[in-house]
Amino acid sequence: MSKVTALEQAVAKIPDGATLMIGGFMGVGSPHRLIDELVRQGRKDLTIIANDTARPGVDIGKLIRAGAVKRLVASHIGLNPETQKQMIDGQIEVELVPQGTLAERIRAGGAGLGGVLTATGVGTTVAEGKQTIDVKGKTFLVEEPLRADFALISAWRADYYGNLSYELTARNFNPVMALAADTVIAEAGEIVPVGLIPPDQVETVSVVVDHLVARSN
Amino acid sequence: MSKVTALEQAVAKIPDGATLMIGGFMGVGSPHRLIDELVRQGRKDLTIIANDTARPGVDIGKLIRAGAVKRLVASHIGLNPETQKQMIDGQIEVELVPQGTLAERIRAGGAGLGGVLTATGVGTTVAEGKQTIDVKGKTFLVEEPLRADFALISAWRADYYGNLSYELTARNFNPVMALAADTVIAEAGEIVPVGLIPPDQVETVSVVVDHLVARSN
Amino acid sequence: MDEKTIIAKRVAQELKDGNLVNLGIGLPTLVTKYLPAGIQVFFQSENGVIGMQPLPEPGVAADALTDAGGTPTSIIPGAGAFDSVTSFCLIRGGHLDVTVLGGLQVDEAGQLANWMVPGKMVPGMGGAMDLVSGAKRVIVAMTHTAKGAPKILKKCNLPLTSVRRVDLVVTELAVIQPTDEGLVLLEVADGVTVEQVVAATEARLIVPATVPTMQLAA
Amino acid sequence: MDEKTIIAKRVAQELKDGNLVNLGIGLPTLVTKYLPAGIQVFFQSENGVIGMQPLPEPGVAADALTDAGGTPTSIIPGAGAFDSVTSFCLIRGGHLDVTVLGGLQVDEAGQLANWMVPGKMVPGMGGAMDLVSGAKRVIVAMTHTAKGAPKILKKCNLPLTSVRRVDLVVTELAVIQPTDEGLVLLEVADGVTVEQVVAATEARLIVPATVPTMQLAA
Repeated sequence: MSKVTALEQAVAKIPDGATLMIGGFMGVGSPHRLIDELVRQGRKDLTIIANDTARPGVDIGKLIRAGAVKRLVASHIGLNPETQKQMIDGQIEVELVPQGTLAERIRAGGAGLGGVLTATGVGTTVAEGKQTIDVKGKTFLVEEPLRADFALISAWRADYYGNLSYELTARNFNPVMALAADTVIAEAGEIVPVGLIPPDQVETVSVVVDHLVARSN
Repeated sequence: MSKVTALEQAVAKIPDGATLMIGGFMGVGSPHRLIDELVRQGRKDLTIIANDTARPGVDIGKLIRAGAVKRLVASHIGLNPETQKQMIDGQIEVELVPQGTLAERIRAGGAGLGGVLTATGVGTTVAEGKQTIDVKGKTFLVEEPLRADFALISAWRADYYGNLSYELTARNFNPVMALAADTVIAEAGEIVPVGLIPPDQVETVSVVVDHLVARSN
Repeated sequence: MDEKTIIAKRVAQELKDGNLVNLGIGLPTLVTKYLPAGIQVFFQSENGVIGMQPLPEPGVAADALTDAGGTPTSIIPGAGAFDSVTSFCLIRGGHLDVTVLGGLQVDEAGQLANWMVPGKMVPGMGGAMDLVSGAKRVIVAMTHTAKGAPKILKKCNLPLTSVRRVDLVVTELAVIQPTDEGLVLLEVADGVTVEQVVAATEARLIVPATVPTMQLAA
Repeated sequence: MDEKTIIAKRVAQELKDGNLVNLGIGLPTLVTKYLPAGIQVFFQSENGVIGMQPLPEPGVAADALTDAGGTPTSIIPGAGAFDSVTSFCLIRGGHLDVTVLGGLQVDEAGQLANWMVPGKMVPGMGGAMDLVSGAKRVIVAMTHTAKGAPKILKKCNLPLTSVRRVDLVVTELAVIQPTDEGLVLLEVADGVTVEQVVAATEARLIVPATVPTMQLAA
């Protein structure tokens, strides 16, 4: 029941036009090898759901520079002027989402919830075109769940079943994305024997992981 | 900045009539010492939010037997006939909530969300009197957030600041309740020096914990 | 073979290699004893663990590792523990392949009632409503009748657990599949006739030309 | 003392012992250098840690421990790490005592705009909208003007970050408190007159009979 898959094969499962969630925060805790291989295989027309696009030509910024991205859902692109330029030029459609709302929308997609009720964004441009609902006399936006065809995530340690542990701020969006995609491909710094990760330190359970790629060969 | 408080003093902060969240699942991972002290101090008219009431005279069942509970919000009372009897006799008002909805309502209370959109309970008696909302053509119940005056929780290990770690199925509702109450009183099996719990194993952050009681003297 | 054993053995055949499975308290937990050889099934306990298995020997019970009934249990290598919020994300979010639940009533619409008898027994729904709403496959494992009265009815008269149609009903007499057209009789137990099943069932059963016999290991 | 130092030192005085505090990228991060002696403040970084502090020395940077800008950082003993979902539960859920954010504009209603200039600069809101909606106290730390033009306006003309009124605005010239009645001038910087502050501000300021001078450590 090992989930270990060769890098090229794992990434080959992703077709052009797919919707991908990619973990990481300014490149920290992103699946670098999977991203590099997506670029190498020349994937295009991707929809990316991620916190940010890192810096120009770095990490998710490589996909931006390669012109592989058609649509982006993110909370922050301030440190990647290439993304902003492609957005202003109309090459990429960008949906900017408050970071906490982005996290909750992904969570709702993975947790089988119908949406997120949040006060964040009420009365701002973020609220445009969205349902609102009053609960106990207060108004909340109804933010819809997000799901993806694939989640590309990065872990510190994995066991062969696909149980995952993360490290400090490299955790960020990885655990929540692992629950919100049809297929989950995880890149891990280390793959250890089953039973070596104590159950209380398993942060992503093996049953949701489909393919496991080692960070280095 | 130690949060350690004497048992009697910590429990004395809870007035009659207070709303309490109490961690645990069939008594596993419940704050046994805090419960015993509530009974000893003769607290009454309490509203309890908990998964269940354990078994007769055991754990939260002690509060039921002592007649300390006026209102109960729980998912399951099947293994405590005393609770069922007090409910049928009209001594306790009981609101039964599906377990996943209970967890999410508490989470919403702690996460600043306006409510929970769930398909669980649609078309059943659970839906009576509740708002519904359609998102992407599907109907969901709007379940309101839950908060409490106090959360009484149980941890495996704590440090003196109040960082907490949990153990296996003794975790259950404890971490989520720690975020959803005005005052959090934690009972810990062991209180260790600050810095001894690795940051990745801190499951409840110290800043939300107000008082810390050792499980044994 | 007694009723419960028949049901548990037949339900066990429904579990596939790699499945994530939740078993309700009571009869459904017997299923673990009859898993087909050579497959690995991950059992989730709603109180916060995947990889649960029965205690292997006396003397190794631990306070912090129990099943949803509070009974000490153990775990396989590769198990993972989590809180109640995460447990129900997995259940509600469609990550659970199969849930096996007990039932008080099932009706022609395939709807299940299993959490209360008004005025008499009010155990509460626990995780049942989320399990039925969220699992990919819902299997009801129950005796066909209660004190001689049918439990498979035209219409449930006890409060429903969910409006979702369950996927399979396994009793000691039969295997029944709820469909758009109604309840289809898939199998009868060894030594049981179609007529006996129909007589013990209030709901209308759709009976195919041939109804095979349940094949159970001895 | 330069502008940024004045702002950072004054903001630091607002932090209390035991506070959980989030600092925006840029100017606000300077605040950590000027904390009052003898108090312990827990700094949250939105990317997933409480107990962040600057790197103590060269050579100890780690890939997996950075601030929200991706810069290596370090942590105090007693720090806790968590994912983005939990990070924003803490922020949105009212667990954060203070957030200190930069600003492009603040207006008479005390509303803040700090996340985009349409057609020119579209960084995105990152965590700012949740921080302003959810923190118990929102402090805006910004220069009073940009290239000579006031940033404290009658009405923001850039997209708002939140409709919530911020609690305090600290600039190199003044400390201003938004209230039901409007913007109250609480303090002026050393060597700055009330008239100078009023001249550099488009919004109407409510000026009390006496306006004390900011008291900053040397």
